[in-house]
Amino acid sequence: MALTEPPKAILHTLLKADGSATYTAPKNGYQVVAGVNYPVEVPYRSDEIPESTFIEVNLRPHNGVGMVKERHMEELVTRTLQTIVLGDETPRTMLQITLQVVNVESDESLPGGVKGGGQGETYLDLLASALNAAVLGCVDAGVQMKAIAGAALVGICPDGRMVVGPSVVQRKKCASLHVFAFTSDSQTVLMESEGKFTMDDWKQAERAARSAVLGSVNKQDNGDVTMNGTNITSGSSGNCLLDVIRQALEARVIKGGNR
Amino acid sequence: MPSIISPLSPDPSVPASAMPLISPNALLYAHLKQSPPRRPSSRTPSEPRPIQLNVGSLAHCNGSSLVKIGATTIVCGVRAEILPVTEIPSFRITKAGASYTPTAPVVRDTRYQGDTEKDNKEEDEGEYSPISLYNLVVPNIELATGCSPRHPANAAPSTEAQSISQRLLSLLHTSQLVRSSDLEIIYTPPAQAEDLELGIDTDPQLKAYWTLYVDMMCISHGGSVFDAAWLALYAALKDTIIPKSWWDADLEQVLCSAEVADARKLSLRGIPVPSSFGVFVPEKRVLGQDGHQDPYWVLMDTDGFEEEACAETGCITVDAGGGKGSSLILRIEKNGGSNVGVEEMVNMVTLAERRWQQWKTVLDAALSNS
Amino acid sequence: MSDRRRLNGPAGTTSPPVFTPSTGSAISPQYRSRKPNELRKIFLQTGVVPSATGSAYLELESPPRSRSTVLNTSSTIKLSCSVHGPKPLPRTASFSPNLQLSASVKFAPFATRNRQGYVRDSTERDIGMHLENALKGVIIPDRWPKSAIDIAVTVLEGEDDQIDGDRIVGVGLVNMLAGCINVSMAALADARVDCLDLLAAGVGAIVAGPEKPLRILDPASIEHEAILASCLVGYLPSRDELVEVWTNGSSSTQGANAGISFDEMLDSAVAAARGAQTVIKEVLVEALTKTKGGTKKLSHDHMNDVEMKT
Amino acid sequence: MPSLASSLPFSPAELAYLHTSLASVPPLRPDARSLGTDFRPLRAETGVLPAVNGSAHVGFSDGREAIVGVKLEVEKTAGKKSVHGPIRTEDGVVDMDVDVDIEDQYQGGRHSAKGKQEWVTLSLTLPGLRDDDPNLAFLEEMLREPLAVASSTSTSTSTKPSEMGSTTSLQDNLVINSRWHWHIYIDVLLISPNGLASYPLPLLSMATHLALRDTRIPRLKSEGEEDPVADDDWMASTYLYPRGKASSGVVKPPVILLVVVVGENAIFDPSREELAVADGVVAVSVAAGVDDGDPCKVLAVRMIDTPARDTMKGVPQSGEAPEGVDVPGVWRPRLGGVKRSILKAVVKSVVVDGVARDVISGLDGFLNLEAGANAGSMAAV
Amino acid sequence: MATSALVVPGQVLGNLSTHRAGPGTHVYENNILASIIGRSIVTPADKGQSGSSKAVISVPRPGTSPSATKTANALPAVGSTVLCRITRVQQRQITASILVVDPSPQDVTSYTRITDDDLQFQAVLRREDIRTHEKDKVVMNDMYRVGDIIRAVVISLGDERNYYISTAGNEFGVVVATSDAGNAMVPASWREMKDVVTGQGESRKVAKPS
Repeated sequence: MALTEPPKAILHTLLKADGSATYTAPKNGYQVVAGVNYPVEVPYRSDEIPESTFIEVNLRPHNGVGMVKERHMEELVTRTLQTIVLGDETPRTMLQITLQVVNVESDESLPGGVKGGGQGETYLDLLASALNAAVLGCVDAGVQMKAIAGAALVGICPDGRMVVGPSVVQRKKCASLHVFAFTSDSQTVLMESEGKFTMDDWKQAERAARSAVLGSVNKQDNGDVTMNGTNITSGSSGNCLLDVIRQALEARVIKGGNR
Repeated sequence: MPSIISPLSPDPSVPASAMPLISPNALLYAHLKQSPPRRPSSRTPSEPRPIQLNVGSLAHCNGSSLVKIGATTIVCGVRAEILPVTEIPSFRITKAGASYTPTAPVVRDTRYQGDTEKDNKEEDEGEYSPISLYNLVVPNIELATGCSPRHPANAAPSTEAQSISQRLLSLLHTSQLVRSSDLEIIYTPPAQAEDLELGIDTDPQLKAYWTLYVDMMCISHGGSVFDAAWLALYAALKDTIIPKSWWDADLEQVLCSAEVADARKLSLRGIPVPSSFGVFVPEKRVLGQDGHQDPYWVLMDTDGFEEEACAETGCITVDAGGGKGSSLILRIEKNGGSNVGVEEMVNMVTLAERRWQQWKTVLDAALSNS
Repeated sequence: MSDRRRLNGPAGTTSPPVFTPSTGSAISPQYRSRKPNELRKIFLQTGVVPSATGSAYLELESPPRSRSTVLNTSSTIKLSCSVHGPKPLPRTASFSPNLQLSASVKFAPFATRNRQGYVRDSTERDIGMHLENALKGVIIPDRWPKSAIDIAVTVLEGEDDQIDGDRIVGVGLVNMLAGCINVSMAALADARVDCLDLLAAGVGAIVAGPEKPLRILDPASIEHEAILASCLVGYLPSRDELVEVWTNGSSSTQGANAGISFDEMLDSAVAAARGAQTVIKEVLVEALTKTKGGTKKLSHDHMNDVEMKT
Repeated sequence: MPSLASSLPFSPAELAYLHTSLASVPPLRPDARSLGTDFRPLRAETGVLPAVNGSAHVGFSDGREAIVGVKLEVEKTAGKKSVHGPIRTEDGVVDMDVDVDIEDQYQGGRHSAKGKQEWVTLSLTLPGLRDDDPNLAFLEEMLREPLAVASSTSTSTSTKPSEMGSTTSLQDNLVINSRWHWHIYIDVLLISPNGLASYPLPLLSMATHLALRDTRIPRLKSEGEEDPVADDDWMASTYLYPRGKASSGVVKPPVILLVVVVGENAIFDPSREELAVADGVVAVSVAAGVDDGDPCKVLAVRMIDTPARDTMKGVPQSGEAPEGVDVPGVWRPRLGGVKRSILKAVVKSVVVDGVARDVISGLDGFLNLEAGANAGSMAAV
Repeated sequence: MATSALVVPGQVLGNLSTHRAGPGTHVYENNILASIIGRSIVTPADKGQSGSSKAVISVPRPGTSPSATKTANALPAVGSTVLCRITRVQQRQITASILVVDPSPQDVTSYTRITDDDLQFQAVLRREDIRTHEKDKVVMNDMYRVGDIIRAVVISLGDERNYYISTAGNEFGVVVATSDAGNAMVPASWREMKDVVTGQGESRKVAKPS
């Protein structure tokens, strides 16, 4: 099921950071700005890893200061990056990623005065955008990675319909929410599902997420993709996540020069 | 521990006993390489540890439990406190018969037809369950009790403690374990005649909520702490008694009766049971000598040592009690590696269901004799 | 109370339930069924935290109360202790040829009738200092130079204390400290830390007896109307030395009038300490015989289970 | 108080010399004080702070000083009926802590005249030390404890609310009526060159003692169960601890004495050198007997960690002696505690030998029992 | 005293006049008292020792052979051999974390002991303590690399953070190493180790396999 509206990604939106990016989820959901500093001196001697890079992720929510939920999301983003970042290339250094949520689709249907994003709300919706923003930031900062990762949020409605990138109101009505992250060589690096679902629901959600991130399944056998933006084979006219990342890269490298 | 000649250095002056310190990865690989694969703790990769459960052993709690899974010991206590509705900022009680309806348009399911029918009907919490909106159930795990060398006593909560607390909270909300109807304190004003003319309504009003503080102290950290914490939380909530309470109009205060006979238990929805797993990938330097092709093993219910050696970890929470044939899955988490895909997940769900049966027997035994 | 690193309760403040005096079973204050010099039954077990160097779990049981009311009063005490060491010194420590001991006590949130917060308050720090003082008196510090040892005691269930209000004061706190000292000593013995002796703590108290004040051992604050004076000692039996003394409540001197003198109260506390020590010694020796040749440290599959007596 | 970074650690040779001289009978004290029970001169004055109910400023000869301020505030007693927390009328501060008293059956009506320990708040500040430092908590607890103890063993509770009966503790005298009570705040400020390493307990307790003796309670114009209304005529206020003409029939706040045990000797008012070699350090809180003849009463005793445990070992000239054999004159860090018999002797010497009575009567000198000038230096007792 | 009675700290085991105090005991008023729980062992004094001919009473710790003087998780003492993992190589010194003290084939360490670097004792190997000859012409990177396991001897208790170790002598040096290619390495000569898979040599100060 093709993605209705592709997410937007812009590289190098901050000047001072080594690398930066802004990621906007589809249906103007979360907008996350990532600032990446790499390679940097490790502040505390105890955090230093002798043979590898120490990855530190700071997530700032749109309202207030990071609570337990944000700490858990930072942990998930860090562990996912550890699988794709080649840490041994720059031992005893630090990759510092700061993610700031700048825009949230406000949920008017909440009872009056109760702000969204409270402690009791799910964290899966922000997790997908945060991960994508972090990967984009690393790409812009030239972090040495063995593959690019992308994440997609899928909601299953009570009637079984799959919604990729559900909006706030749709999310409230979903029976279960799923986040899947895939590397460009189509391995799954992150699975986070919550709600009530059976095994085949889950498999369907995984397929939907895979096509949202990697485009349609029949990629050219040698794995590379034609760079002309219109990927006929995928038939999804370039609105899968990897294509969006590729277009952002083109914008940054070819047209933008070193802005 | 079977004495093995370390594959690394034939130098006898490096005794095999030093192997676990020099390279835990190599030791685990040396054990798993044997056929049939065994772990240093002499379990098969898919064999979970036995669970021990004591219920109701703490005096100052509404409900308590002690869970021991292998080397992991967790004591959980549930305290019920009263949250008057006036304390909730921006809370508006509507007149409707439903126990509460914040102004949200969502109408909760009809509540007060006969009670019997309610018990088995799996009624839903609706989008705005007050439990998640007003944080009425507060799980917290404390790891800074000197439970392992890596968690010094009296330190601020570590990232692991916060992650486990957040995962417990998410599972609590998505499984809708606690019914919000159990936590409401309703006041029905006596329907004397003069009230009707003065227009004082005699519909039931919600005056206060019960708030459940679920505190878990990790006495010993032996791996798969999330599983033990959730099972302790579940057993403690199962053991919790809520005293009979009513709104005293002239005192403007909720009063409770101290009689255990009047008190009531919580009716929990379903029995979610998590089972964690780790994916062990031997380091390249260890593999180099054997050229072994199958690079990874999935280890169920990892203990402290294995959890340290597995970068990729995950957890599946199932509830096989639904009786609707294939069991219901409540939560799947996997991060830190790219070895486990959809196919492995399928047989892991069957292992999770076996763990569910194991927990069911332990729970019934503990509840029956407590 | 928004603690950023823990999940917080509802925005408003919640308060513990207020119970009405239930008509039927007004609990008559339970009087002491034990003889004046009889201690509460001690249940002790070592090796409850395998990854620690040494650990112990102690339970002071009181006669089972009828659980007819939700608000039951109990004078059982449940403590768990873990010893981690010898560890490298923290960066800020100055050079010392001796073992640096640091002890701390933490109440579980569900340990007392009024829910305790997670942040350590002054009562816990005060008992921590007492415990540290007692344990520094028993270890031989120069055996392990340039290293630190951490002792963490968690109070799972505290004794119900007569004096209401949120602070535990009075005899409940003193019994808690005695339990902490005994469980820490058992954990130190399990950790094979060099000690001078098997330190034991005992509590003696003066209670308002029928006609004249009465001397009792191991007082449970629930079982007495008014406790006039209490005395806790940390005692080294083989050296007849005191490493810790904490008395409060006025005791007159040398029996000037009918009151009981300080020395008699001290002796009753020492008698209580001796009684506790014999029980702890039995349990430690029996734990040793159960694991022949003391290889208990290594066998990890069989875990001596911890059952908590209700 | 563990030995915080005392300015200059003593060498094993100095420690050995100090220990042998102090352990000899009679003890040879480094500052040539003749008896073990001699005190160093101290200067003290009361009524130093303007906006408090009572205050005192005490300074020791080694440069350590303590200033104590005592303030009283009317507070609503959290009785059965109170619903939403006491409202403090005195200075208009609405204190919203929900203080719902649990009417426990098993309490019985026992605590009508008795005060609650929470009504006495004592806070100690030492510039440069975090306020959640365990040592501060230990000291605060040590200072507060004897105040909460009933000053005599007989159980009869006097009913006169604000007059210091002979059998009640501090908080029992704070009761105004069944709905109101005084809340007493004792704030102690310590100024000391080497922080807590010099065990400032006696200095702080004497300053608190004098401040409490100087505290005056405003006379209440309201009677019985009415809401308290205070008379703003300061001269009409009465003393918290009434000052009878003769010193008989008058109860005084407790004083804490620090006693150091070296060998068989008990040494009072220890200086830094004497503390460094102590086998044991004992803090004894004592209350003066009600009338003259009565001996003093022991209110609380606490053993404190001795700095002599964490010291370097001396090395004898003749090579390493086998373990356990004591080479005379060579310092060995202290092990174990204090012999039981010695501890009993220490407590007896504090109470029976009259050291406590001399100290308390010495402190009376600073209080202008009648009126007029207050500064007066106390001669060595 | 029965040779292997179960003892508790503070229990009198013997008198200084007849025995000598061994590990696990302490002396008080010329009695020998146990200082840990365990079984007290009386080992007759071997004549060769210059010391007095009295027997030695000791209470061994679990997991160690009775005669061994060291304890299970003992502290490095001056002169004890240690196995360390190298964490930092600098111009003038090498920082390592001590994993095992006095490794001997019989002692059994539990597999659950945690091996994080910041939980172990730290040791410093100064440049001039690396080898006995040509002390000043030492090239650090040819001697040790981060992640190697070395066997060394403790030469001093050092400052409050680090012990001082030395690898002067043939039996000390690298015991287990990983090549740049990530494979295990086998000692080829006293100055070189060879990659097991690629066979490519790397220079190290290799410990002589005993």
